[in-house]
Amino acid sequence: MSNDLLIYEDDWQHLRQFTPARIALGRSGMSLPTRACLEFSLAHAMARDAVTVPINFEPIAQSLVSLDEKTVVLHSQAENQNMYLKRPDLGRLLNEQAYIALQDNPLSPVDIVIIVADGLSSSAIKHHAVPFLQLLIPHLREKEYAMPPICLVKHGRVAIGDSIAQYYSARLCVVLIGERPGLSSPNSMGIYFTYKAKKGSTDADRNCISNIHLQGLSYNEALTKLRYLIDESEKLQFSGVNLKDESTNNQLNYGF
Amino acid sequence: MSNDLLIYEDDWQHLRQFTPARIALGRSGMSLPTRACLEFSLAHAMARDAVTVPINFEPIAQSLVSLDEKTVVLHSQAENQNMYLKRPDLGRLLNEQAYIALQDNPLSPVDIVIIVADGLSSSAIKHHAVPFLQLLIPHLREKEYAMPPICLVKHGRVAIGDSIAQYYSARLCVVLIGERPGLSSPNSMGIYFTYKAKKGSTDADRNCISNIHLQGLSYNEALTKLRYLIDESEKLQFSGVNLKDESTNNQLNYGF
Amino acid sequence: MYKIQVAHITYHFKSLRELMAKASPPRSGDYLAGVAADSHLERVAAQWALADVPLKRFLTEALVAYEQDEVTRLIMDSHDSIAFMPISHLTVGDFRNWLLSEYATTETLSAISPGLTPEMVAAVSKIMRIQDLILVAKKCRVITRFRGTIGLENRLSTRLQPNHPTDNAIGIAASTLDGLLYGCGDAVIGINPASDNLDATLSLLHLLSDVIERYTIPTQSCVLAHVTTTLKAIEKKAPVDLVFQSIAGTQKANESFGINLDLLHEAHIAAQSLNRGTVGNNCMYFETGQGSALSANANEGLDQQTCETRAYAVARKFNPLLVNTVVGFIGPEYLYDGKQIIRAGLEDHFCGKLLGLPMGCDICYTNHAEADQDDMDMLLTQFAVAGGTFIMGVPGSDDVMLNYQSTSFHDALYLRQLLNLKPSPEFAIWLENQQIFNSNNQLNHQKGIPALFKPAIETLGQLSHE
Amino acid sequence: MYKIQVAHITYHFKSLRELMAKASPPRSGDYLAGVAADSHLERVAAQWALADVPLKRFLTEALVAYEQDEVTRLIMDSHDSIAFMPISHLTVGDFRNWLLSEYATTETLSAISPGLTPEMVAAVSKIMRIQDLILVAKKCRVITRFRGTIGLENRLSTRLQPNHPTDNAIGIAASTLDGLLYGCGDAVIGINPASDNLDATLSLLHLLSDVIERYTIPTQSCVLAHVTTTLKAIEKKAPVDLVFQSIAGTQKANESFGINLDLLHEAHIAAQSLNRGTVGNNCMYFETGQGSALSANANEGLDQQTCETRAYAVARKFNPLLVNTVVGFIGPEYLYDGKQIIRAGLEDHFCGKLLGLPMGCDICYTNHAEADQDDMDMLLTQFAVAGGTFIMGVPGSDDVMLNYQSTSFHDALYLRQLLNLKPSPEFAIWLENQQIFNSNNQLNHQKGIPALFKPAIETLGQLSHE
Ligand code: B12
Ligand code: B12
Repeated sequence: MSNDLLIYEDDWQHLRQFTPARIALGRSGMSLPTRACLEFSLAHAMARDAVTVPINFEPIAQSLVSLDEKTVVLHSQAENQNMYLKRPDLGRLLNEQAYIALQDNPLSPVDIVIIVADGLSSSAIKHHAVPFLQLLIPHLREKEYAMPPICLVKHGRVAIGDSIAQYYSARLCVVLIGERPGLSSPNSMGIYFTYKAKKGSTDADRNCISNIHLQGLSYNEALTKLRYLIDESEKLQFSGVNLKDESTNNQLNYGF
Repeated sequence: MSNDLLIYEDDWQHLRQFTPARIALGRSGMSLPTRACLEFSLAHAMARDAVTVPINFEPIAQSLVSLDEKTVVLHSQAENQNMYLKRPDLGRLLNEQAYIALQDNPLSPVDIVIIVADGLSSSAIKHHAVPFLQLLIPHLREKEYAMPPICLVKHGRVAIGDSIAQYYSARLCVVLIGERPGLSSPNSMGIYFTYKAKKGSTDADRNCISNIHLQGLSYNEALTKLRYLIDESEKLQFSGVNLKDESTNNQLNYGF
Repeated sequence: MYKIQVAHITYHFKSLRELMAKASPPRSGDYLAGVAADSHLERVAAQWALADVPLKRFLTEALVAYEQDEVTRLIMDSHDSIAFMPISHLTVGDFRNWLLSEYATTETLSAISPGLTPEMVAAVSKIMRIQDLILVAKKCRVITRFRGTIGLENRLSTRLQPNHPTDNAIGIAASTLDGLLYGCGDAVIGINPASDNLDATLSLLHLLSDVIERYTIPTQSCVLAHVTTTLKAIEKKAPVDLVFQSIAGTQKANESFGINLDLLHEAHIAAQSLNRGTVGNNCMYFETGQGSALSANANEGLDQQTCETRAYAVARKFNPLLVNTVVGFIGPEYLYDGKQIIRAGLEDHFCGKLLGLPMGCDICYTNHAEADQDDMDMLLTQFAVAGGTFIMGVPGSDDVMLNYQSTSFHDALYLRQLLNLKPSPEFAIWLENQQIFNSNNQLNHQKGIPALFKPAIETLGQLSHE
Repeated sequence: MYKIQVAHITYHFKSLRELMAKASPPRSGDYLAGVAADSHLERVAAQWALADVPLKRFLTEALVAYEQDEVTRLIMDSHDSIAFMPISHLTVGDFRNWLLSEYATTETLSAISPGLTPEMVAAVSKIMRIQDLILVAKKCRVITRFRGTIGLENRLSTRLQPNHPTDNAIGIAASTLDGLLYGCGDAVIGINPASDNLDATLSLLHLLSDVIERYTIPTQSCVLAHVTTTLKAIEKKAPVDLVFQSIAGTQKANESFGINLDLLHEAHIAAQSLNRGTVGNNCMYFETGQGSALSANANEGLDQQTCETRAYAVARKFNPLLVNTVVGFIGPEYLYDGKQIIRAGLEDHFCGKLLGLPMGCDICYTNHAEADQDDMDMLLTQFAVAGGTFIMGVPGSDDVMLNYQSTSFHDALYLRQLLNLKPSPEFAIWLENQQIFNSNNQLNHQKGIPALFKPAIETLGQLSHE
């Protein structure tokens, strides 16, 4: 694609540095120029592949062991990726072996459960779960929260945390999950927090911290928000829509 | 659907007797009235089912035995209906067992082979193969044509006749096959005739007699055409595009 | 009990709810919910039976019990039996004929609209082909106003959607400028905030109102936070133009979204009291989408398209400026592939328009669905031909925060070029005045940045990336 | 050898033929032929590499050897290098940009057309989205004439296709009347004969010419027998308006159809010599369709869309009145589902139009394909918006002889209503004169049969079914 006379370039290219969004793409006629089209197709091909990469929990478990945290690997009732995509209901339920595995971990009173689930992006979890937990765990220890092994859940949906929290009668439930992969951010992690989660909890009962990745929310910012939500929920004794994140005060500064 | 004020009926309803085509359907606004739409959907649902009904060659074989004709059941390389639909190439080839089955029938010099294949409509074959062969066979006997057992081929395409004709070095090859099912004619049979068929014969080398069913070509008319093609090809020593069917002289009579 | 015989088989359907579900075109979400037809033949049988149901029946057989669901109560209690009169004698099958006939004009369609329940409309859509959905929707006209007039004939509006993964103001400003310079944003400039933080919401509201005022753009802003957050923002005197909320078609689903009708009512009153509109005061913006009720385990045995249509009953109560069906947003478990997405989009548009709503469509898909840009082009083209009210404008189709693909600024220009659809009249004049568009409804081919925007782009250029 | 690196993987493609095949959007026929890309990524890589290929390259690297294939020879020998000049410096990727730019107008597109080879056009289509295919095709204008003028702006013509399973004359007459009374038939009244019988062909030709003369219809007839049969009919002085033939994109495939270029040439000369046209003498009617070459084992390693486009080189040599891509006709082994059928139809239209052909589309599917009326509506609507030249008109969409579903008389009326597309001007006047259409391009709502047709319908009524 050598002939640039055919393209109107936009004169605000320098704004691209401020956002991962596909701005200032220019045009041929009124349409997307060939190069931008091809770049899009490439990103789409790669994002589609990203959905199907299976999670490998071993390195994550190892890293957590070196942080002195035990882990247990559990499976949802969605047996494979295809079933996972088509049957979200199964992704919310633990399978039988999972309950057996949980029984190996004696039931002592517990304050908080942490769940790490692949969700729709195993690579998000691969990249961001451990670094985030490295920051989070010291704070939980400081609070002397009793905590069972960290649950690593294959083919899990957000609501799978509810079963686990209920099993442990845990007060606080934190789910780290791979958000669906975007064209430009295939590795985005979300955190869903629920106070007194149990089967039947709805999304109205949770709070969400989203878009944790290198171009998104930093681990520290996510941590600040999560600590705020934990502390507030302990005070209010609920989470969800009526618990508002007032943790950080984003200073906005813009050109116009 | 009680309210007919909403529909423009066409005043030429009586023409429907002359054709199975969906004429004089009327309209609501400019569009197909609800009833005609629903009738279409029903026909489509049934035609889709027709494609997947598997052939049962047993009753056909029995009827042919009672006509004193031997039969042999062969399979193409398409192992199931789904593969048959997606891989026409396999539907044109006999599988290994088929060749073994053919060997059970000693190779004597042969004039004509008859193949009955399910094609895309097993019900076409179920309904029309035997009645047509009942008419055809006496004529072949009259001509004292040497003929191996009639081949009943599961998941066959037209060109599967070529392998069989070549195997027997037959001069004349007649394939009865289920044509794809239409909305209004789910049971239409076609006959493809090839002189000196062999692997690599093309459709230009064949002749076709199509639309044999109750509202289509009658068995007798089809027979007349086939006999014409056989006799002409014996004279010309070829079949195909350059052999024209001049058998019957359709008298046309129309209203305008 | 509904009964019909087709192809020598007698089919029974226990309830209108079951009949509706079985009559629905194939859709992964209905299989997931276990309510779909088992075979082509059963589906057709249900369609035949449904065609024979009198429209009146929908007023006596509620699909979700009146006592247990406030959406049902809303539908039944607000039904306008006078408006219903002209079609009250028809069956569902007749109703399709009527809609396609010359009796159904823009005027008569508006007149009967309050007499229609969502279920009647969903029912008739199930026996309509895509061409029927297009043809009838095109006859409908729904006009709403805030700072511009949305929904006029041969117009197509766009929502400018400048999302950013950290709600970064400069990033959002950059995408907003890009969109404006491509002629987008007359439906709304609407940001989905990544966080639910009130301060962040306030800042974004100020950013957008600054832009709109500075450049005197005849459009409105919206920050798509939860309605409770927006209510807090209004308390804090933030410049709220439109109140946004995701809504669904059952009480239970709405509860899982943390809302109910009272809350929406409160928000509507609050927003109206700000009186920020100039040419009108439609000040709600709702989003819907097939599958959201089921995803909250709250579909009440309904098929997803009927659920969706019931959400429109919620919407129409609050005279929204915009209703947006975000059709392929959730994923393949509800709409499996391009074909299901496209049909759903056109159904939603048809149903919403019949019910009197200013329907836009977020023509979109996720990376786990069986869909691609070709599918989007198909829906885009057909949606526009059907007279769709507005579409999204996302830079390069790629929403870098919500992680899905929607329509782009270029896609809107494609439609303007192909079908000569203009933005709202107020915005069209503004675009011409700023020399962004020429008088032919096309982007100006001049090089360089329109004068008005030069300072902003330069200022932004001087900022370094934080 | 073509090479490209994407996502840190280097892909190699042995030849332009392989590159084209791997760059093709997914299609069951290409998998069947073993030439399709193995993964999304390989397909995208091939598209990137293809975008970099200079258009000139197609003049030196033949996709099927010159020595062995007369279609290649036709393409190479008839290439017009003067017409090619304005775009000769472009790559395939640039060419897409050029087509979408303002340089590409109706006039320039016509001017470069003889400079384009089918492979250039196929190549660029492979990197175009559906919206691109629509937008560019709409700029093209190809006008042909026999007894009417086909292809003018904002016009849509129809082939009336009154087939019957036994070629029964009364049955065919009945369907023909039905079609005419619904305003169909200006492209051609064309019968596919169930038999290949010469007498039957002669009778059908007389039937149609009687109808056309009796009612002075500004249209032409065709009996779609094999070209050799039609040649015999011409020898016998039958009233042949258009010579029909199915054609394909390789010599070998054409041989399997029993034809070659000489035979077509002979037929063209014979038909022209009859001089039966009134406003022009375009007297060939060709049909094509992706998959036909492969189904004859004659695709020569090409992907099916490139094969298809090469068939257009055959067509354009003989200045046809009509070229019809029968897009979903054969079955799911070549175009698996609605999506593949729709994209193929729009590709064929785009490629044919760029090559200067009067492209119609038989928007159709078989009962063994994954498609239904919704898919047809989608293609129908988009084909019309793209400026398609003509569609089929089959009573109630159901061809009772060919056993497939095509578009109906009602479908054409849908488009006339939706987009106000008129038939050819000559035919439009005739329709108005006969009071079949009103002056708004719509069917007249009067009850009863137009006067001219009353006697025929009565006579037919008196005949009993033989
Ligand atoms: C898909 C989606 C939805 C879908 C959820 C249905 C479904 N089956 O997936 C729908 C359209 C219904 C939806 C609705 C809303 N969403 Co939402 N949603 C997303 C999205 C795009 C992807 C989520 C994902 O990938 N999850 C991972 C998969 C593996 O998990 P899952 O179990 O399949 O999905 C569950 C969660 O996603 C959850 N969920 C979805 N949205 C929200 C929002 C909140 C606050 C909570 C607690 C849970 C939740 O619902 C799903 C079913 O249980 C994210 C953005 C992102 N990049 O992640 C926004 C996002 C999470 N949603 C958001 C918001 C604000 C909402 C709404 C509150 C908007 C509104 N004003 O009504 C509503 C209501 C949510 C609720 N309380 O139920 C915000 C959250 C902001 C925040 N930090 O709190 C996000 C980050 C995007 C945004 N800015 O709009 N959403
Ligand atoms: C599909 C079809 C085609 C396809 C075939 C490709 C394919 N893979 O299927 C295409 C579009 C290429 C085609 C082309 C033609 N066809 Co055709 N075709 C049909 C159709 C609609 C269905 C056939 C079927 O169901 N076969 C059964 C399946 C199970 O068999 P198969 O092995 O998969 O298919 C093979 C045969 O169908 C064969 N075939 C298809 N058409 C013809 C025509 C002739 C004369 C011969 C010998 C073989 C042949 O080609 C296929 C591949 O080998 C029939 C109508 C009908 N109702 O049957 C007309 C039909 C058979 N074709 C017909 C004609 C005239 C033609 C053409 C000669 C038209 C022309 N003027 O060029 C061409 C060239 C045929 C050739 N010599 O190759 C006539 C035959 C009339 C007659 N009695 O001789 C029919 C009856 C319909 C019609 N009136 O147009 N055809």
